[in-house]
This record gives sequence, structure tokens and C-alpha cells, in this order.
Amino acid sequence: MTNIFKNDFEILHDDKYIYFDNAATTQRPKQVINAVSEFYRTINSNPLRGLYKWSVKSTAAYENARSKVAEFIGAEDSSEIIFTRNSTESINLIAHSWGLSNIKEGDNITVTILEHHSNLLPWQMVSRVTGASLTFIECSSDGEISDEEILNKIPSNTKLVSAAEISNVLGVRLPIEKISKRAHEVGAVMVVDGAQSAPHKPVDVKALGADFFVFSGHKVMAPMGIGVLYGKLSLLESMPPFLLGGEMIESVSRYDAVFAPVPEKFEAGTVNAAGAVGLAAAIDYVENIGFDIISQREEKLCRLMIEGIKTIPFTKYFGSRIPETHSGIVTFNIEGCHPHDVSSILDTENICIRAGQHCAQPLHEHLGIPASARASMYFYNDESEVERFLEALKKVRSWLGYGN
Amino acid sequence: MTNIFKNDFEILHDDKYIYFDNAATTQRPKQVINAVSEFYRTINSNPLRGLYKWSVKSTAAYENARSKVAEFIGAEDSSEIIFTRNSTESINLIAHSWGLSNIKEGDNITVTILEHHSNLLPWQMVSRVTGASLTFIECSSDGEISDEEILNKIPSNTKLVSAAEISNVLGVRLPIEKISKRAHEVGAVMVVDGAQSAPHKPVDVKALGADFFVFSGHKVMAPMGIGVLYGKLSLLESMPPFLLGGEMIESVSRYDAVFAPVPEKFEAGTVNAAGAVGLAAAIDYVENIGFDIISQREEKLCRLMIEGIKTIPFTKYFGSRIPETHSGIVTFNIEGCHPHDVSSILDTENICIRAGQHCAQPLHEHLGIPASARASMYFYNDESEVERFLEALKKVRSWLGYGN
Amino acid sequence: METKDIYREIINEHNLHPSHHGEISNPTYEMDGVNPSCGDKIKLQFKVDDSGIIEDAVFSGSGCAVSQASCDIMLDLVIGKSREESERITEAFMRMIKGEASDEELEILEEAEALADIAHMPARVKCAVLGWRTMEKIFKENRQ
Amino acid sequence: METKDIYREIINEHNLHPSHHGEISNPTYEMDGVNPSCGDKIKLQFKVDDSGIIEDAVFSGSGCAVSQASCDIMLDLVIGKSREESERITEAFMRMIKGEASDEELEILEEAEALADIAHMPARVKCAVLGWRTMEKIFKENRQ
Ligand SMILES: Cc1ncc(COP(=O)(O)O)c(C=O)c1O
Ligand SMILES: Cc1ncc(COP(=O)(O)O)c(C=O)c1O
Repeated sequence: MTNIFKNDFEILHDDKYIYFDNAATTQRPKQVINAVSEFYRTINSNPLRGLYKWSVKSTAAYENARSKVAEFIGAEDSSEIIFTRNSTESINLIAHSWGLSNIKEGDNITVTILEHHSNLLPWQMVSRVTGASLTFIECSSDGEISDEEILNKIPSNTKLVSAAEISNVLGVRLPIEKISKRAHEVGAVMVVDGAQSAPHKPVDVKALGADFFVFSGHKVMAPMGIGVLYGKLSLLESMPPFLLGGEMIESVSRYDAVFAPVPEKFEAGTVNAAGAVGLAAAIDYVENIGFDIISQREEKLCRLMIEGIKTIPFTKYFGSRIPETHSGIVTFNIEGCHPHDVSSILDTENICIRAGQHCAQPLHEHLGIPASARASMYFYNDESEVERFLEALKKVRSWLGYGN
Repeated sequence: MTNIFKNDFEILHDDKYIYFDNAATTQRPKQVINAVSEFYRTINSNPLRGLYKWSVKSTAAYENARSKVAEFIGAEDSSEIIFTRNSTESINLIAHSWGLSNIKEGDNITVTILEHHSNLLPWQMVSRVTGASLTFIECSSDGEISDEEILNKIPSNTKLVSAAEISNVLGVRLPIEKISKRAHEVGAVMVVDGAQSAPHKPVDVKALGADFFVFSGHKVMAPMGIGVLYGKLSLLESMPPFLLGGEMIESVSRYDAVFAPVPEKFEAGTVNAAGAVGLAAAIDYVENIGFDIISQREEKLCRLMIEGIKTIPFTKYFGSRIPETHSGIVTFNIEGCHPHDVSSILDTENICIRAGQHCAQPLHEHLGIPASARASMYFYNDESEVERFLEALKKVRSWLGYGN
Repeated sequence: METKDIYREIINEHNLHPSHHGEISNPTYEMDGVNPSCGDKIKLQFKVDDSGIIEDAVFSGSGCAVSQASCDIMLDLVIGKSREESERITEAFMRMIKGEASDEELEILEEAEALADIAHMPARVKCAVLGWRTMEKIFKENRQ
Repeated sequence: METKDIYREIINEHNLHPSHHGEISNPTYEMDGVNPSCGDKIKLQFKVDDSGIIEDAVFSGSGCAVSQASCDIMLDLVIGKSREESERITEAFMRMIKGEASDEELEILEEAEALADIAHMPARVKCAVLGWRTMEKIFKENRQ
């Protein structure tokens, strides 16, 4: 193994396997796995509640993770960081708490056609419950969003706009700054789904114009079961709690309760302190590698893969023609071969890719394809893997019974 | 270290510390810590979605955990098991999904005065939103619930009854079978909060008469961030989903979605497969020790502790006079000493106990005490620890400046 | 059998050259089936005579090779049979997919037995059973 | 200082024999403070003259030794001082608790300086600041 970027990832040491499903979930370096084990082996206890040393240390570790996340995405104050399970829960929290208490009939909610179901279904729900309209910003077949779309699809009665920073299907980065500018012009709140951006590029919630920003730990090498919701302090303070119970209270009587301040107000029940500690270790790991190296490697791999795909007959890829703007994600189809069969065949060569609609059915309908295959890479992937992948891809059609 | 029950718990190897806060969260044996690490080191991937070997194995590991949980609590079918983050989230799910769609003005909800806030606040919310009344089953100062209370406080307009199987303050077991019988007589749905029972005794949801049953992994030696909601299949099938997004769908269009069958319907976003695998390892661990040994040890320790406390002046304990019915939990107060100071002083002797209201403020008000101290033990604790605890307890008042 | 061999020996033929792909007019029963994980959609159309014999049946729609082939093989098997027989065959198929079928059950599955190895591709089981589940639903919703 | 020494040398005395525990009639200001994590509830009553000098002040309610003692020490310090001075003292106290106080700040804290070691008991910081936060609130909500 000559790829030093795999050193810390034991699961990747067996060169037999090529893991190209990083947009679904990333692998965890030993530093993250060990940070979690270490927590359990040395200071495990229920944070926030105990007055003894372990609990004080657990609390400090948990709050340190919160500060680290705040810094990682440019939040002003660590109490703007709420720990959740994943991006999906973060968005549901916004929808239930901010959405249902601020959006009314006659209002509008705008999303883009590129959204992951997790950033669509909660807004369908708010629209259904409140009677607000739901409007879609469309994109070109390459995933481009025009200025006119932004202008036209964010009408003045818009109360909330939600958009992914990077599409999990096309890898393209959306013009978030322009979208949030327009959103703020009409007085709407801007939600940014950073599930696919936080792992790949530096995030600055202020520069993005994000009033809310969400991401999932497991997509940035942290453990499963820990996610983040960033919200502007003034917004979070104005919102009712979502889940109820545990330490999110100030006082409770039989029929009523007074809630704790932000961020505790939104963290009901025993928190996942070990998960937060793992997320802190993952952020350290990312920052140690550096986003410059991460993007450089991803860009090189995307270029190699896209150039290769272009030479394979019957095979086409989706999204931008500029490989460097793919954020590690290359989605493609082979004529006459269903993506599920492509994935099964590649699996026989121990190549892990995803096939289906990638939780983005409306986008697939918009692009006019029933499903697609997706290879998604991270900095620990390398050129030899891309080459093996391309070799295998060339043979898929013949394995599926075609003459060529 | 002669206590072999500590062998697998590295954090407990340093005899300096006495961990008596097991009702807040338990410690994790190396088998659980390793099962999680092993998952990440060998098959980590996003389950349910992938068509390649790792994802197939992750899926199998995740579903195997589901079956194990189903068996552990006597569920009929593994699809009756929903993975959540913790008991709190499980109860909130029931409240939002079943509660808000089945409870109306004029209906009644009954809980007990012993409930943890997590099993109270969600029902306050349902009562507030729907206009249904909220009724409390009271208990005696020992934590006993009379048959009359059950009869009188579950009137015929009751739609839902929710009760903890074991109180996290008094350790007493509630007469769940009688409560659920009465609940079913009036046609109400029975929710059992098993956060404190699943770690200590065998659970059979059918024998309990539980339509829903919840517990937290972290209280039964599993990792943080994984919890369980059991629901009768017919109920779960009738319920709308709670959190939306990810793989809980069958199909999604721009304005609408069709949801997947149970249990996926209730598991939005990337699941915590590693957490579920850790929970499965914890259940194996519990079953390997055996509940007979677990209760035997807890009973012996409770007896020793309660007998000891009885001999210490100015010190009184709460709950049943029968030490064997305390489920490892001994809650007490020392006259003139605030529980927080007691806990801080014991911490100087490296004894970890909890002080405050233990998320059960209404119960404290009912018992007429502003706060209490709680020592909660598990099978890995031992007699020498209880003795050291009692020695330290005797000195607390003098450390707090009293002549005796 | 290895995945690639399953494709080569059984799936490809039925996927690329299905015998029962198409549409018929005036079917006795018609039913759509969806596999959310792959976005597959098939439509089954059955002509069943008064005595319950399946005179003709076709499938249409798009999907992966596994679902298409399994559907074609299924129709090969049930055309000319009674609904009771086809329900028995479906049961046998479902048990085979779970690796629980008896020798007799395997026998009545004829060519479909080759799909037994789908059990080694658990992620594809849903594809393999799509047609079968849809046929099952036709008969369930049209109890005589 | 070790936790037990903090109790012995400073907390116990003020907890068991507070100088300013009680209630007064006709206070200029009155304010409740709650510490949710321990269930502590205190009530502060202040008599402030026209020039803003704190003539008298008392606390009542129940709570842990740390909050009671800290409150008593605080009142020792501010009685006879102006509201501006007491606000300056509060600021110094808050900075001390975070371990950020300058030498001059520590000086104006006098006996309260002994509570600096509460910083070694992070879980008890909320108890230590309960009275101070409540006093802060009195002056904030009653700006002249
Ligand atoms: C009886 C009871 N119910 C519910 C809970 C809440 O559990 P969790 O914090 O894991 O959600 C607890 C523990 O804190 C408990 O003891
Ligand atoms: C753009 C985007 N949003 C949201 C999600 C949902 O993330 P999670 O499943 O971690 O909640 C994903 C990934 O699945 C994603 O790619």
C-alpha cells in the first residue's frame, strides 16, 4: 500500500476493496475510533448532570466538541451548535420548531429540485400542515441554477428557503450566496443543507448567509449517530423546543415546564457525548489533512474518472462538464444496463458504488432518468482505484450479455 | 481487584473510583466497545442502501441487532422494533405520531407522579395541543400505588396511559400489569417506560401488557446514541411517520411522498448501525451474565447499603422498606446537608453519585423534598464499595461543619 | 453460483430476450409493482378464464435485469396453470429465496430454481421478488 | 485548595451561620433566583437609598451550602457600597470564577476571593454564581 492517506483507515488496508460510496458514508480513521473507545474507557458518564469528576470531564469533552464544531463552520458562539443524530433530524427540528411556528397559509417555502429527500419531505410536511406553498428552483441538466430562477422562485411571500450546498447526486455546488441574498431580501430564513459540503470544503456560515446549517458526522469520518444543527442564536432563542424531556428544562410542574436556554433546550434526553467526542476527533483529522489537500486529491480523481468514462462506449456521466467541480461525486449510467445491475457486477470486482435514486427522486425525474449509478470519492481514494474502476466499467456491458 | 465482574470494564479497574451513578448511565464492557470498533474496522458502510458486500453486511448486522432486541423484550416480530436515539426520543415519537393523531379534546391521558420528565413533558405537550386532560396516579411516600388509584385515575375517557416500569428515583417497580389491564379495559393504549427496567430484569412486553415499550441503550451498557421503541405492529402500521427523509420512503414526488413499511417508516436519515451493533453486543453481555445473577448482586448490595444507612444518624433513605425491591437504586438525604454538597464531598473520596431532582421534579414535590442524593448500583459494583461509601457517608456532616 | 454466473446463465437471457414482455388488451387483472430501492416499476396483466386458469400474462415497465428476468421466468411458469397452482409456486419461490424450500418445492419451481442463488445477493432479493409479490397481490385482491 | 478545604475554610461558616439570612420589610428591590440543576431557590431583598447606596440586603430561601455561602459573602461585600461599585465587584467575581481576574480585581473581592477555587469544581459554578446573577438582574432591571 503506497497510498499514505489510507494509513489510518484499517478497513481500507485490504487493497481488494475499492470504497467509492463516500457520499453515503465515509470511513473512520483510527483516531476517531480510538477517541470514542477512550471516552468509554476513561471518563464515561452522563454529562451535564453529575457533580463528580468523570461527569465533569464528560461534560467538558462534550462542550469542547461543541466549540470545535462552532469553529469548524464559523459560528459566532458555541451555543449556536445543537447536537442531533444526523442532518435529517436537524432539518426536521427546524421544520417542526421554526417552520410550524412561523409559516402560515399564504406564505411560501422554496427549495431546489436538487434536494435530498431529507431536505424536501420536512418542507412538504410544513406546506401540508400550514397551507403554505412549496416552490422549486429548477436546474439545467448540468445542475446549473440561473439567476432568473433564484429571482423568480423566491417570491416576496417566501418565509423560508432551503438548499443543499452541494448536490449528493451531481456533486455540483449550488450558488448558495446568491440564494441566501435573495432569501434575505424578501425577509426569508435561509437553511443550508451541508451534508455534502462540510466533508469537502471549508464552511463559513456567515459567508454563506446561512441562518441554519446542518451536517452529518458520519459523512465527515465521525461516528454514526451524531449530527449538527447550527442556528443563529436569536433564531434558536425564539424557537420552541422540539423533543421534550431530560435535561432540557429549567423547572417542571405537573402541568407545565419552563425550558432551559439554548443549546440545552434542543437536546432532549441523554446526549451522545461519545459521538460528539468522535466528531471532535474527526474535525481534528480533517483539519490536520487540510481542505486544500482534500480538494486537490478529489479534483484529480474526478478528472481521471470523468476523462476515463468519456472514452467508454455507451457510458455517460451527469453534472458539470468541469471535473473539478464534482466534489468527488461522479454519477453515471451505462446504456441498457440498470444501475442496480451495474453495481452488482462491480461488486463482484469488490468495487463499492451506489445505485438507485440516491434519495433524490424528483431530481432524477427532472433529469429524465429512472435511476443512476454513483461513484463518490474522498481524499483517501487514489488513482490506481480509479483505474481499476474504469477497467471494470468497460466490461460491465459484456457481463450483462451485450455483444459489446 | 478480586471482583471478577469488573474484568471487562477497564474504567472500573482503578479501584480508586466508586461508580454509583448507573441509573444515569452504565459503563460499557470491552465487548461492546470492541463490537463498535470492529464494525468500523471491517464492514462500515451505510446500511439498507448499498448493493455491495460491506453494505450487505452492515445491513445484516443492523437487522440482526433488531432481531436480538425483539427477542430480548419478547416482541413477536422484529419489525416492531424501531431504533431511536434514546428513551426520550422514543416517547416523543409515540406522542407526536400516535398521540397527536389519536387523542382529542375530551379525552384523557394518565401518567404517574413517579415519571421521569421524559415521560411527562411529551404528554403535557399532547394535552396542551389537543385539549385532552392529564391525570396523575399518585403514590404513597414509599412509592406504592394502590388499586384504587389505578381504578380512579384511569377514567373511561382515557386514550393513553404511560408509566415507568421502575422509578429512577425510588427504584420501586410499578404495578404495570394492573395498570395496563385497567388501561385496556377502558380501551386505552399502554406505554411502558422501560429505561430503568430493561437493565435490571427480564422484560416481556406481552406479559406487561405494553402496547409500546421504550428503553435506552446507554443504560444497559450499550453505546450512547442508540435507543429502542417497541410498538405493536398493528399500532405502528396505523401511525404516520415522525421524522421525515432518507430511506423511510417508498416514493417521493415534488409535493408528496409514500412511506415505506414499518420499521423503516420511523427511521429517517442514516441509521446508527454501529450503535445498534453495540446494543446487540450489550444484550449478549447481559444475557451471558444473566438476570438472576444481576438481581442477586443488586439485592445484596441494596440490602447492605440500606442496612448501613439506617445506622447513620441524620440520614434517611426513600422508597420501599424492603431493600430487595430497590433495583440497585438507593435515594437518600442527610439532614442539614444539601444533596449537591453531599455529592461534592463524596466526590473528594472519588465516589460518584447523583444529586438533584433526577429529572423527576413533580415526584420530589409530591414527596416534599427539594432534592435528593442517589446512589445507583449495577451488578459490577461490590460490597467493599458499599462499605467505603458508608464510611464516607458517616463523615459528610462533619465535613460540612456540623459537630456530628 | 457467483453473481456473474447467475447473470450469464439465467438473468441475461430473460432480461435481454423476455418471452412475456408487452401489453395485452382487456386483461382480467392488472397490477403495478414498485421497488422503491431501485425505482423499478412493473405492470402485470393477467388473462384468467372462468375456471381460474391463467390463459395469458405479460409484464411491462422498466427495471433492473434481476427483476425483469425473474418476472419473465415467473410468467413462463404460471401461464397455463390455475391460480391455486400459481399461488403454491409463489410460496415455494418465497421460501426458496429465504433458503428454506424443500426438495419438492424446488422441483415445482423448474427454471426459477436457478434464482435460488439470489439468496447470496441479499440486496437484490427485493428485485427478484418484485414480480412475484405483484402477482400475489393480484390474487389476494381478487379473491373469488 | 481541595474541595473539603474550601468547605472548611469558607463555605461552612457562611452556610451554617450566615450574617445576612432573613427577610426585611419594604425592600427597594426584590428578586428570585433559581438554579434548575440543584433545585435551589433564593430570594434577594435590597434596601437602596436615593443616592444608590445599598443600605441593607438579605437573602432567604433554601439551597446548597455553596450558593448560600456565596450569597452571604456577596452581601457582606456590597452592603454600604454604591450600585456601581457592586456591579464592578460582580464583574470581578464572574471573571474570577472563569479564572480570568486580574490582581486588582481579586483585591476588591476581599473574602470572596476564597471562592476562586470553585473554578476547580466546575459543576458547582452555577451554585456559586446564583446570588451574584440575581443581584446583577436586580440592577439591570432597575436601571436609573
Ligand atoms: C425512567 C426513565 N425514563 C426515561 C429516561 C430518559 O432516558 P434517556 O435520557 O436515555 O432518553 C430515564 C433516564 O434518564 C429514566 O430513568
Ligand atoms: C445532501 C444531503 N442531505 C441530507 C442527507 C441526509 O443525511 P443523513 O442521512 O445523515 O441524515 C444526505 C445524505 O444522505 C445528503 O447527501
